[in-house]
Amino acid sequence: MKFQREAVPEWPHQVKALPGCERIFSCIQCGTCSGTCPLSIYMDFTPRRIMSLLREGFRNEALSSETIWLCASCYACTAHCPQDIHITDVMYSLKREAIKNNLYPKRFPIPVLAREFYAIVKSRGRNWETLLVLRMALRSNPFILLGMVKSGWHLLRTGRLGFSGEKIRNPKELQREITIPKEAV
Amino acid sequence: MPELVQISSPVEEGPFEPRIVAFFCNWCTYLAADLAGTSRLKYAPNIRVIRVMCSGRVDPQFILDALAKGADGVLIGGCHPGDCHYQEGNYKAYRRVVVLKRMLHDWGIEEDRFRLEWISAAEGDKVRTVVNDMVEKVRALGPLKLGVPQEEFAEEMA
Amino acid sequence: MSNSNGTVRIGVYICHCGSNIGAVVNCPAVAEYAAGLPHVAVSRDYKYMCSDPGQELIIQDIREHKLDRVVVASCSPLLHEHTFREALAHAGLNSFFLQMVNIREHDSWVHSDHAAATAKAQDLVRAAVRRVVLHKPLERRQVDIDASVLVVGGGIAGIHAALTLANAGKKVYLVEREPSIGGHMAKFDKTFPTMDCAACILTPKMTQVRSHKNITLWTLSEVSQVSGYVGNYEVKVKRWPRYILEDACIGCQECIEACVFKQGKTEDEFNEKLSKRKPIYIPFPQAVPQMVLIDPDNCIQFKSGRCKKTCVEACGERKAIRFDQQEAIETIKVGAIILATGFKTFDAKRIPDYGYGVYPNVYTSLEVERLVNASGPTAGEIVLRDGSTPKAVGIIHCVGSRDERTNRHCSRVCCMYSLKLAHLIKEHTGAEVFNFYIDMRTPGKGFEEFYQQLLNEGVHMVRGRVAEVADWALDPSEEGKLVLRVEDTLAGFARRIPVDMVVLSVGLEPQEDADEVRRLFNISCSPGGFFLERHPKLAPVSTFTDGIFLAGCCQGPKDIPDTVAQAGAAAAEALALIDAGHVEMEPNTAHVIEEECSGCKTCLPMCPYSAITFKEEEHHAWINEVLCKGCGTCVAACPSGSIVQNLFEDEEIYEEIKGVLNYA
Amino acid sequence: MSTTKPTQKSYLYFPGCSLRATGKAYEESMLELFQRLEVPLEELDDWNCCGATSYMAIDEDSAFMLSARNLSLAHQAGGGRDLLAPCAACYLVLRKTQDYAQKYPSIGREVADSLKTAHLPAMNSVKVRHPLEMLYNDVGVEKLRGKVARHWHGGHIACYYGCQTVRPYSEVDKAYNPTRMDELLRAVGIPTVDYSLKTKCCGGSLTGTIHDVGIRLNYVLLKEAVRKGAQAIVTICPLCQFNLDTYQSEISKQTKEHFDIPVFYLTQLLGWAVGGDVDKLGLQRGVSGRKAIKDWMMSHEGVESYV
Repeated sequence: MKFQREAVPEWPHQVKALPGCERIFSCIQCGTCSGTCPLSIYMDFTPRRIMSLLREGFRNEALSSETIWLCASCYACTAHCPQDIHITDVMYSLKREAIKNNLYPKRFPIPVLAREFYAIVKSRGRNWETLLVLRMALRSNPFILLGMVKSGWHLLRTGRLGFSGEKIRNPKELQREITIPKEAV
Repeated sequence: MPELVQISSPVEEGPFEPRIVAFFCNWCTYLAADLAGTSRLKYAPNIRVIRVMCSGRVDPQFILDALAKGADGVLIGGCHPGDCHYQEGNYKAYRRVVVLKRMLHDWGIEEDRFRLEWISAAEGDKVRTVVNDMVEKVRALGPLKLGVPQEEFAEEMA
Repeated sequence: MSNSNGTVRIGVYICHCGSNIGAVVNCPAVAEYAAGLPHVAVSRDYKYMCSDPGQELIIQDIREHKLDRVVVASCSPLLHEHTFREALAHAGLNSFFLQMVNIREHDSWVHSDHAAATAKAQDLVRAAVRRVVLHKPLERRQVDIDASVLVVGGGIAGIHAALTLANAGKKVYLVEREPSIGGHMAKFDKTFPTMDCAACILTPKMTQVRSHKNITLWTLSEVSQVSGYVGNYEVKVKRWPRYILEDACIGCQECIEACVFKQGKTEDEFNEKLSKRKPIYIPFPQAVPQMVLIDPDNCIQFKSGRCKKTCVEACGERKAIRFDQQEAIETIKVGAIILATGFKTFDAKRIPDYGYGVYPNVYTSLEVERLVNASGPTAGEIVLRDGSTPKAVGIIHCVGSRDERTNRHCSRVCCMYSLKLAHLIKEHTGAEVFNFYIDMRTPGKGFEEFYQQLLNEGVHMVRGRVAEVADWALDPSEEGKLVLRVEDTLAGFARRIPVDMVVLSVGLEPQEDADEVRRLFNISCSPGGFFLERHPKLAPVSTFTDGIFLAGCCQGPKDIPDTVAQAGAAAAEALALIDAGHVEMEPNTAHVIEEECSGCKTCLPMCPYSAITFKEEEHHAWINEVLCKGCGTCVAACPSGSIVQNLFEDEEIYEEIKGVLNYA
Repeated sequence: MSTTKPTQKSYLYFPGCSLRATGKAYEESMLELFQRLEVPLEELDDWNCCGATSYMAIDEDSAFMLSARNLSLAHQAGGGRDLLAPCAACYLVLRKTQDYAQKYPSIGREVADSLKTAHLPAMNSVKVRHPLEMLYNDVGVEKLRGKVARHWHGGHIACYYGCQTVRPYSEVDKAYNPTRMDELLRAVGIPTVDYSLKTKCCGGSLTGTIHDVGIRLNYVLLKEAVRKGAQAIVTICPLCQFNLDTYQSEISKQTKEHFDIPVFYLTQLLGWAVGGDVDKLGLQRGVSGRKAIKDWMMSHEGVESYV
């Protein structure tokens, strides 16, 4: 049983104000998103149910759902939604809010991946997949590495595992660029 | 009573509120404005609609007179080309507008202050967007300043 | 300035319209403000001006306060101008001494800032007060009405409207584009929810049309030109050749037998291209007129000129076949026109996810209507393209409805006809039938009961919009099937459902040429593209062009009961109009002040109705007020300002301009 | 300013991080192909990460600014040249950035400010292009057909377009039933099968994060390709290629079904067909279907270089 006091009525309106989320209230709950989503069968809430939670203001439930992390941003739902709701962009917004509020399910390393990726790019200007995989594995579940040994070996053999990561000339300047405006704004 | 007079002309004090005089044709744009109403679309209250049977009825003098007598902008709304209830009144309106635009330009009146829009009876939403857009543009321009005192301009125009 | 001796006395009335206006506009304040305006003798605000007591109020004031002008600030003049004009007339005042102010649609409903809305109302009222002072007494001109009616479109709507009028003794012209009347209804097998056979209830009406002495039926015909005005429309109708002499053909169809084509080679339009027909054919067994026609694109005689003409032999003495028949134009005069041009079904190819045109066993609902129809291509057997009977069938609702990318509207009939097809398919094949719906809409009489019946027949109802119809299999049970991927939104998980046949419940759309037709008859369209009614509630079959009425799906999606009801209503409206014998024209025509006319002839080319002529001897222009439709374009063009449009005189409009701007 | 020859349009090239690691073969084969087609290509100097999917998940604004920097550099590089982005993620993010900056003034302003602080010019209207769409529109099916130098005696191919390259900020091909890869391959004599999963998602980075789910998605894609009679798959996205290629042995173990088919980049097949140097097409980097690759493409030349 859900009590109305558990809902955050203003939340959907805050989300609606975000870029790409304008049409969330137009959802007619037809389920096309869930039907077209290759991952919905692995989700605890189908995308359609997330839209419903969102609209009804059940913030906690939506943000702590596994769904938003299972979303691989393939944009199938967005392309097929009869109400032209940009569901993928909504999922992004929820991911960001979840990370900000530390609400994501701990057993999912995606936020870790995202953060590691963020860190690497911030310091180097470019991603370094090898480093990313290692750091992510170490921070989430080192055993992933074992599972990866075989493919890792393949990659090594075929020269697809870069050991000298790439950099841009002046990462500092890039950091300034991507941090200053947010202070300015 | 006096405080009523105040409301009746909000432009006197406070921040600048543009005054737009609109001429809507009876068959398309006036209906569209009605539709906007029945659909409860909200738009800027700065517009005053004068109903004419056809945009072709709008005499260029009306527009100049409105500008001379204190309007900050004038909007004409007619049926889409080919949709005129009187077959081609909107074309006639268009031709006059082209000429008038040049005149206004010579008078130093910004072109955003005068607009001709085709709005069909189905386009209630377009009424909202057009009015809001025009009000914002005119607001940005500020009150209409004529090269000559309004009275004189009025003389010229009359 | 005053029309009569002495000064003008104006009564101003501000309507609250319940809370519609009153909740936003401060009506008492506006009334109080108006009271202070020049010439205003009485100024009141009242809950409902359009109510009897409201009108009575005006009538009383006119008498007691000797008012000779009235301003009513309420809803759009298009709604109640007539009402208040009547009130003035009732009080013995010329009804054109009225000016209305639209403070509902143009004010209280579109603004939320109360102060600004009230200020706007005051500006508009001020303008009206200043304008009405200049109003002149005017008389409506009466013109006679031609007592005949044109009905465009021979579907069930047009048929019912035509018969209703004809039975009332009126002359009716029924124009149909196809070779037979009957429209979409003639293609259906059963009709929901009663399941009575469409043909059984439709064909009697079709034959009545054919035999009715008051109805002239023109099939293979199209309206090509409309001129004139209410009560006096002149219409040109283009009639394509049938290549058959209508009076000579007795519909024996021996010519079809005799045709050099031993069997059909051309896709049969009536059977949704599920069968083939010959170049000489009859659209369907119950066609009206019961008469063959030749399709020149496929007839050898037309293509090569070297056919044995076995059809002509078969026809023999009757000599009904005429290869030399030409296109003809008929010109008729009618007092009213009823548009019953119907709809077209959504083209399922526009939604690639459903594989229509890619997978042969994906059908549209209309195709299945033909399949289940006893007189259809399979004689009522529901079989797949390979002749086998489906064991599992999926019916997808809302195809081309409730979809931002195609049509936003709900097509209203799909839920019910999908249930009907589900029932028929189950009955004919015993297959497992799955209905995939977004919302089940069964609001009509007996509809919900029918839905209950279907539920109990064991038809699957899955609430979810199918995401895709595809041929990829994840396990042996899906091999060679069409797999529907859908979220079962009530169960809360995604499902894969393999079926043999998919039925796409396509929505209803405006006809391909709705836009040209709209222009031809000078009416408007609603946002969805269907024809626009004069008022959604109070004038649902009228248009903004007097004398032109709407019936059936051309105005919006409808089921058969609603269509027939609306057709009857349209007929009644047309009847009321022409039975009056004459119609009163609005007096807003233009006239030339001869002594002021400089004779420059600028106005002549302005008039699209050539109502303006130039009197050489007197050297001035002259306007024929019977032809003038009152657009005022010539007035705006006249350099010497010597043309005047009643109700829209220059001075009146100048006063209105000064009024809204509060210019001294 | 650049030296654009009126005869052959030249392009700027944005490799993106993947093409420098797991996607090396994509870059190698593309460069080789374009050289054969005489399409001038210049790498965007000092390009940075596009902002990509996972970055967006943390901080969209920064992601936009990362893209903006690249777009601005491209504008700076001059010549009004189009920017070629072979990686699906890069392509999408770069285009999304332009779309949002234009659709949402606030984002537009932020991006502009960030560029100012970095003393970079406004990003203006650099057109972001994808090799598939560029090959189809600018080079053209006919020119490719004319350039064919090798006769294909390999198997049928399933064209896998992936998700982000065709949706939703894309001009690469029709979002619902893309066909351009098929058309290009058929033009150079390589047969393709009708593959209804051509735009279904491969799970992207899920294979690394929620491994079992990612694996499952790729299993479905491989199974259907084989079922439709394909003996290889061709992709235009480094992540798709990586997932489909590297996990086949693992999938085989899990499902007891044997998968060992090559997963090519479009540029590898086209490059081979127009006579590209087999050593320069990164063919040896393929993990699965190595025997097929050898038999089909290396039996004549460069066999020795193949470990």
